[in-house]
Amino acid sequence: MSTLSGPISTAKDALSQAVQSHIIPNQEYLLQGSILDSSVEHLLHRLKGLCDNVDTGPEPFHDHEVCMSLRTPNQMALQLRVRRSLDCDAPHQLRYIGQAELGDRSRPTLVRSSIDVACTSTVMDFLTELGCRVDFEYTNRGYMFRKGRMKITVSKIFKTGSNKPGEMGPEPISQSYLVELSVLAPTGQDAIGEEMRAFAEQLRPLVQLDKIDYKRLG
Amino acid sequence: MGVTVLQPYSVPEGQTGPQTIEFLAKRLLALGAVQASTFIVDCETFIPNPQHGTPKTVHVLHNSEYPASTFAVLDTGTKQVPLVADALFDLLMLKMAPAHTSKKQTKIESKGARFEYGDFLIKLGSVTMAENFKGILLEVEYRPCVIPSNCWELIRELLQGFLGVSIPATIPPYFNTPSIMSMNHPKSSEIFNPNHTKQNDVYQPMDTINQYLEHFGNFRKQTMLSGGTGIGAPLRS
Amino acid sequence: MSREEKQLEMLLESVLSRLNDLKLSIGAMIHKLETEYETINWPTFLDNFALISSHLTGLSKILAKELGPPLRNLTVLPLHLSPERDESLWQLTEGRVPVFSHDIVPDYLRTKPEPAAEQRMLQHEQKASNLSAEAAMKQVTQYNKVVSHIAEMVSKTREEWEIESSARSGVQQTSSMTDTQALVAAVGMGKGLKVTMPVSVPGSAPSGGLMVPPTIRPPTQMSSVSPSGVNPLGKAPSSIKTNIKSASQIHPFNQR
Amino acid sequence: MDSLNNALSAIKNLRSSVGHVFEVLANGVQAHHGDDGRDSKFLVQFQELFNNVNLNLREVESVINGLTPPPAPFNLGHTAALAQETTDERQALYSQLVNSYKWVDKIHEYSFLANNILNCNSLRRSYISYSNKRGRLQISSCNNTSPQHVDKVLNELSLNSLQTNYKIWRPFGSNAVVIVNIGRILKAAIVFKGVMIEWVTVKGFDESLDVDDLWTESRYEVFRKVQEQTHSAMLHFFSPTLPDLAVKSYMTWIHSYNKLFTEPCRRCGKYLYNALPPTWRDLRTLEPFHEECKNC
Repeated sequence: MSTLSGPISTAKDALSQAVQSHIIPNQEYLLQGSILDSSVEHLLHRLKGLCDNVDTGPEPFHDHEVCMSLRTPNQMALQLRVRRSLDCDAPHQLRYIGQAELGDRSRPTLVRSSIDVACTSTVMDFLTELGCRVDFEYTNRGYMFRKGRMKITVSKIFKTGSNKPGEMGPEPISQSYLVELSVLAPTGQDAIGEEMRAFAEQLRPLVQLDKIDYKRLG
Repeated sequence: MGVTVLQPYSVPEGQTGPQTIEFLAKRLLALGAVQASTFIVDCETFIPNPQHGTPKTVHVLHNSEYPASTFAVLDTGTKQVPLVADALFDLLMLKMAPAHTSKKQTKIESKGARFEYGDFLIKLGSVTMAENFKGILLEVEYRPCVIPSNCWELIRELLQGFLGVSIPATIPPYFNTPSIMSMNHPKSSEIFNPNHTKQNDVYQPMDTINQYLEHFGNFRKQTMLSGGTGIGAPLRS
Repeated sequence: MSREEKQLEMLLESVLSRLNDLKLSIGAMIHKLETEYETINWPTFLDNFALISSHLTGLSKILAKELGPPLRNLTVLPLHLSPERDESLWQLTEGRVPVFSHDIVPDYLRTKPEPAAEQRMLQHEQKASNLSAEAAMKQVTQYNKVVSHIAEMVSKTREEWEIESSARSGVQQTSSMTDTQALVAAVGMGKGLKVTMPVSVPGSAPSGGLMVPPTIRPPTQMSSVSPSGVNPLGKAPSSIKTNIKSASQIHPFNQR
Repeated sequence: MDSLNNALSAIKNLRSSVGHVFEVLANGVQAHHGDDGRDSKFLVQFQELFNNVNLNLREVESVINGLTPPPAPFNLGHTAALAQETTDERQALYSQLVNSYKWVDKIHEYSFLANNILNCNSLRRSYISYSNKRGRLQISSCNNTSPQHVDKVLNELSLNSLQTNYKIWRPFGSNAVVIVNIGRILKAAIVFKGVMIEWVTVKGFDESLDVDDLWTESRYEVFRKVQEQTHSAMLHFFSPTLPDLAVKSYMTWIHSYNKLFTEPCRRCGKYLYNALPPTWRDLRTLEPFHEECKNC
């Protein structure tokens, strides 16, 4: 019978093929910085002019992010992040972020491996049952801009779940907004780094977007 | 997205699986169905390394009907946690690999031809586990309808029509379990109804996956019980 | 080194081509003056001038930019001088320079200052020799005084400028490194976030689904046995549930 | 003006004298010239007259010389229009008149036929009766009603039903579009004009149906079929005299589709026929039938 003659390719095959042909965006190129609350308006204005969403204006977002880790004996803990939107209907995002590679001076951005997966809301339950434990969590509220492949977020980070329910509002981490410039790209597209550096240069006096070494912060 | 019902079909005595499938396909074509490509549903099971105590297996399934998705079910023994995610979830699963390993010989899949008959979608799947033929699993989807209990009669009539066997009038037991989704459903607390089972809920792609998982489980058990020889045994779960 | 040479070559080439253009246009003008002096009118004459001046500016532009190594750093050495007539030179210069002798080299290669400059030099030297030592000393001290005064003024303004600019940069301070580090550490590693959590996270918790303390549990339908704890965000939980539920049901992969 | 008058009278004199000359010439030699020498007498008379003509001509010439040419053309008033062409042949009016007469005749004929046919058929979308007696006073109720009235009718409907919910939109001015969800079975968009149903689109529960896109068909065969049936019912339930009742009974009828998948055909007792459930609902009893079964 003809119906069964051809091999039926499985999803797994398709995936491994995609991995081999480097079309899966699994590298995140990242620059980070911050801006004081007082001058965030300046930055937003500048971004409005620089970025693609001129006609629609910046996209506001309000997300809740939980960082969990899966600990196994004699191995490094696997960190997973779950992010969900608090202001609109969107699937939850499950995200794996690998070790950040700083690279030498010639490398314009931080590079880290990243797997971004949209999933249903059961993901928290799933991870908890799997043995993951919550490390920390926060909410961030701010604006997102796009410029080509680049994503620019300007957001305020808040602590969540303060123990006293009567407390007023969420407590911000600092008096600044976090500014992140990132691109999710397949492996081997390092050229994007230069593009990002050029863009960061345009924001220069307002925000210093830099590679920030996590190890030194610890 | 419509309602899907899975129906195992036992291979008659003295016939091989491919023969039976061909026979069924001919009947479908005679009925006026049109073949529209093929399908595959595969299931891989990850079990935790022994030192991790409690057995929590993770089943990862793919359905060619939803090519961009990966379905995962975490089985703790007492309850099942479903998860639907992007296909990239497979890569994430590899990252978790140290904690869970895949048992290759339990990889099971159902694949075959896919027929369209009016608004029905009929799939003739031959189930193989580690390349061994295990049985036949029919999938019937009625796409316009979203409530299982509404269209069970329709599907039953269709099944009886082309299988030529009588199908029990009651809806398959899967649909009588309390709906996992409905427990989380916001209205469940407002109009709490103990009889609110899956059959009265809006059908989800996850329900198809759960049914496959259930039937795959049966096939596996049967393999273990009969030592892999029980091909022709009736499979009424 | 070879790159520099190549640049020099290119520079010389372009200068040469400009010079040729210039020469041609001057030649054309002279020719016109000689042959058409009866019929030529002012506009065409001025056009010719404009042409020449444009060539000149082009040339000076090239020389000013000096794409390669600065030409002024290069020296031209007459390697071979002879009083005899040189046929090849005669041809090369279109019959203008028949010999490359000691007479003409100082003019052509500028080994000698211009006559006017020479004259002025002589004048100054004469003047200097005529001055008495005392007067010279006086003039020198006066000159020094003036120079130091000017230097003082310049340094003062510079200081002022620097103060001003630093003050301005202080006003424009828009980001702080410590805040950046705090934020990145918080987002990346949870620094400053873990503290607010109760010291729960039991190390060997059984699989009860209660690993996330209710208070920090996001207010979704995380688990069927979720106690209806304090909603940390003060939102109506049911509405959130509805939204998320319906979204995940109908368009599970609607990326935003 | 005087000189002009003089000139005119001089011209008249010249004319009459010339006329006299021709008259005499035409009469020829006559009796009163006598018998002898009449030729010469005639000649003398002619010469006399001719001199007269000459005199008059000279007079005319002198008078004309005395005339001053007018400074500008005379304003002739309406008389200028006299110069324009007025002949029928040049106006091409006739053929146009004939054509329009033919058309009027045809329209008359067709409308008469149409009227006859429509009178035989009770499915009238408009009720402008051809008979003049039930005049035009009644034309008010169904095409052209106030939005408040429509809202009221639809609100009554939504109060009456549990499983069906209604959403009213007015995307284009006053005419309403109602999106009806019937159970978890189907969605229908009903386009109203006043209280008259103009169009119905039926789609599945999981298909999107928004006001911007009312015209694409459902991707499922069964709902395309149902849409056909709703259209025929739309004609059936039309009643210009009681538009509210018509809409209500139509809604009741369409609501019976909440058991589209769960009721077998009343005639053959089966659920499926050609892979379709019974898509027809009887207009009065609301019983389900397959399309193929309803007429046997």
